[in-house]
Amino acid sequence: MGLIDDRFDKNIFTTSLDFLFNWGRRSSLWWLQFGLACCAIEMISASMARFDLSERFGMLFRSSPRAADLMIVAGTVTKKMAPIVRTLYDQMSEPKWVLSMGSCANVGGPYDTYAVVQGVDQVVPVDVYVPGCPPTPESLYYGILQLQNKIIKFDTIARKEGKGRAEDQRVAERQLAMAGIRG
Amino acid sequence: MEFFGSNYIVMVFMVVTAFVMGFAMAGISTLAGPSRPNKAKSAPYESGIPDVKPVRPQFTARFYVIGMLFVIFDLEAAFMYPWAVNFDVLGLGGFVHMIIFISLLLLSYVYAWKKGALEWV
Amino acid sequence: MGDQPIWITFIVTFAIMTVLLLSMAYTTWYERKVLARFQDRLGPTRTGKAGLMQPLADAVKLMGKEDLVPDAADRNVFLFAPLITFTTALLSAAVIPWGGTVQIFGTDVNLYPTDINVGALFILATGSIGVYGIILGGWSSGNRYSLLGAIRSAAQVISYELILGFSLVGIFIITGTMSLTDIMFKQHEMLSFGPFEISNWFVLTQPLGFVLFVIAAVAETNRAPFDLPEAESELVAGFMTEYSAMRFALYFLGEYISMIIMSLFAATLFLGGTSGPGADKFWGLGIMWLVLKVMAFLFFYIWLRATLPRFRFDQLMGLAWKVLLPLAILNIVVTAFFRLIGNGQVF
Amino acid sequence: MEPVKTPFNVMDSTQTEYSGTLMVEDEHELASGERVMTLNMGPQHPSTHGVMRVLLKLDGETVIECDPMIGYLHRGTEKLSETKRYAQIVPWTDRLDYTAAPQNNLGYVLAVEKLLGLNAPERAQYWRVIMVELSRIASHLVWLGTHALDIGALSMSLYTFREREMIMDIFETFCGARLTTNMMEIGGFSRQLPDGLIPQIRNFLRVFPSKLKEYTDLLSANPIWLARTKGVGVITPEAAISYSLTGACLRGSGINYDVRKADPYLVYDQLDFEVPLGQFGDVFDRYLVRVEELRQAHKIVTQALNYIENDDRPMMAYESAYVMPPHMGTMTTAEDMQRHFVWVIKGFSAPVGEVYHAIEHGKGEFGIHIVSDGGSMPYRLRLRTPDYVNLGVLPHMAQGAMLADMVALIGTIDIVLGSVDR
Repeated sequence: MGLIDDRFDKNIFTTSLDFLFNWGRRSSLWWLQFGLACCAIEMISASMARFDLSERFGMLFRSSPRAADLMIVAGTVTKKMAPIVRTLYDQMSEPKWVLSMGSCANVGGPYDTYAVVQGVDQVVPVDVYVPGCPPTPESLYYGILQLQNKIIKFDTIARKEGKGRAEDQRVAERQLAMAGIRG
Repeated sequence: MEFFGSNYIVMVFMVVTAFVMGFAMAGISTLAGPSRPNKAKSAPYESGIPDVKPVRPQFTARFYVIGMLFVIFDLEAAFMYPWAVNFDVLGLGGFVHMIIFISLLLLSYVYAWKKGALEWV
Repeated sequence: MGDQPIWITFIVTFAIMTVLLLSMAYTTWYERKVLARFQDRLGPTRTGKAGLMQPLADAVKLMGKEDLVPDAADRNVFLFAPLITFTTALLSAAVIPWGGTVQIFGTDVNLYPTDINVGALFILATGSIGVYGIILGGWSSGNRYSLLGAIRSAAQVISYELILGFSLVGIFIITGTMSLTDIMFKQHEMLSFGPFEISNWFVLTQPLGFVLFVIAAVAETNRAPFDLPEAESELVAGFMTEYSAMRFALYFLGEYISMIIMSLFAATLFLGGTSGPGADKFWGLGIMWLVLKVMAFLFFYIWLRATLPRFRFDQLMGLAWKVLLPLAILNIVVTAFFRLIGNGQVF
Repeated sequence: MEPVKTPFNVMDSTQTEYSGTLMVEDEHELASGERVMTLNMGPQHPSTHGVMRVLLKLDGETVIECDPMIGYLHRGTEKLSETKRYAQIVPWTDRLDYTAAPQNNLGYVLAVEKLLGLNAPERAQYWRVIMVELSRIASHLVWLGTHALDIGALSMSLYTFREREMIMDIFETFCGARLTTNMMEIGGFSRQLPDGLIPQIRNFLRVFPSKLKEYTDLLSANPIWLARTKGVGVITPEAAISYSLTGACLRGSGINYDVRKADPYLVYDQLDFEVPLGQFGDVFDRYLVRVEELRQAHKIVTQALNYIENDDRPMMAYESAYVMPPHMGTMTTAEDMQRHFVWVIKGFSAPVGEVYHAIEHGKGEFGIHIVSDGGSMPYRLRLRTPDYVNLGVLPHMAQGAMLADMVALIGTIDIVLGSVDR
């Protein structure tokens, strides 16, 4: 399986195909129905009638992680919950993204206690952090838009040599760009 | 172009086409989708609980009762279709026969109801 | 089947299947938009104009997803099951007429794939086979929610299958045929009440049958308020819990296609199919009328979903076996009786 | 550089050997020879209202045993409070029952005021009532929406959240935050009422009754809704008392106990409202009780607003030494500036003693027990959260219920896991 993934060099076909897939992924981010704490209420508010985040952006709630693309970690991740968050993340089918919503999920928030994981990035890799306690629905919008911008730039088929190589390439490109700025 | 079974050639064509379509669509995601299996991913999903035993499929007896009732009533329905199609031909005689048949059916239905086969809990 | 080369039949069949697949995609869009209007929302707006590209994006995304097979699953059955649902759902389209025989570029073309003399039964049969896809998928997943969803689905579909079958017997008595084309053309005849003329749609002569049929059709397609097999609030995603990527989509496609097929079926049986003003002059208008009727039915489906809570499982079964089944049998007897009187075979 | 916070070492489930041990011993045979199926709902489940986990033993679709497991959101609020000064604890109470932050604020603030022997001015008390009752409406709307959603009435949640947004707007105007308001202060309100607040509340009060009618039109006479809720999850009055239920769970069983009437706080004894009671103690009765409470809350807000609308007395008990001096004074007089400095740096020292104060929260009796050793932080702060206690009745109700009833039963208790797990 995954016959054409990570297998070819960059060329016109792979990049167009990549663009097509990335466009699809960006436009149809189904998110895992998964609320932890206070932020979940704001997340629900965001998907309700006034803001309608879920439908306008082509997003849908899915309860099963198998069909979900995006995990919004909305709320405090406790040490008891962390393995479950990890399992859910693992059980989502690739490709998948994580959006950390709110201070608790970002850094532990106001709860610097024995029970709370100080940042969900210790448990799962996070793509976008949305600050706020809790973030307003508008902030969540902004986070989702950032994530969409990130996804459209993501290349899958062209990533021939795996993640490490792609990361190196990005670093090299960035350094080149910086050199250009510095003259 | 009219011969016995010509209608069913179309059916075969449809089955094959639909199956190929479905197979192709499922194949695309096998082909284009990434594949990074791991232990947790191939474990059964149970609301995020990490370590779960897969279920052993077993049905409750009540489902069998419903299944049997269905078989009985569906057979009756199968008798009813040809009767309905030929209703005008059979006339009053057919009607009386069917009334008797339906009465028998209702008798068994009432029996099943009284026996509690239709109660779910 | 009229006289036409088999390749034309194949072309028509293929066209109908493609149209069904496309219309399924836009049924999701239609549902999302209509549901959004019911709920004071906008629905998809950002993918293409008015979200019209949304189904496409969903499809592309699902194609690029990982196709998961859990370890606990019975691999071959798990992979095969969605195809059953999908294939049988599409197969039901074989007997639905989109019109009679028309002239296109000087050739006679039948606007239906085939016209077998047990057309109505055929749709019921494919519906029953479709359950195999659901029950095998749920059973083979090795997951508790899937298993429960599959069992529920099987029990529900066989119960309502019965009602669906019984509710049609009245029509068979009236028409004396089970061919959908014949049934449809019977409804193109006009009834006259003094100065007024109305089409002889069977919804007028079979109102109880129509109501029973609609209830059973909603249950048969596992839609709200009978959506127990995938009751999100109890069983996460029911039998689809373990499915991802296109196999998940195949179930989805299957569900929506059977929704469309059921709407087509209902329109053909009870609402005169392609009959409507001007339909006898130009066949395209007839298809338009059929599409309008189907859209009305789909709207009804969505309306139900937006309004009603979900049944509990025992209430659902009780409704089928204790309320609808006696009513269906009553409908048959009454119809038969009036037919006898009408034919002058009694009294 | 050393990491500031030590990383939490989560079990990497990609690497763990998959052994499937969790459920093995749970399966056994019934006397009838049928196998018991163990089903796990939650922590990630659409209808457990957060991260509760319920382990069910099923015979077919009938629940034999139900075991709620909590603690997935235990954040250590009580322990954390021992390291915070009295005035600093208020924001943490927001996050207990996050659908009704002002009510938690009020419970805490009243307990501290009781400890200090402080009384907020009358105007502040009325505004507290207004805000708390609005918050009760908001919290009940969340309950109604999610409860209906669980039972399958999809659109209900969108309608209730639509009206809830109006209340969120009021809160935002009043204090700047939507959800975690941090609204109440010890001694009253130090902020001025913003312009446009009263018309906004008036507008809400005008719109709300018609919306409430919309909800009841959609549900109260719906045969499916009645079939799903009537006779389900019956709690007898005796059981309700013995499980020490409070709030709508208790009143749904017909027992007339409301802290606002039984032990009036704020100005509730001067307001005219009724306590709705149920008859049979089933899910439907609790639904009716809560819907009636929405009406009563609307009535209370209207009365309080009518009384206090044109009042411009101070909102803060500035005469007390426990209260931060007014902003103007801090800027102009040396005494006030010193007092402000001490208050901010060190906080106030509360008298030695022990208090318990309870309020009628949207979910039941919300009590706070503070033990003070004379310092500026509580020695011990104990929370009596209503839904934690109410949750105890779930196994009792679930006996013999069907799987589909479970979601109705969880919904009817109206739990919020932040408040259950603390």
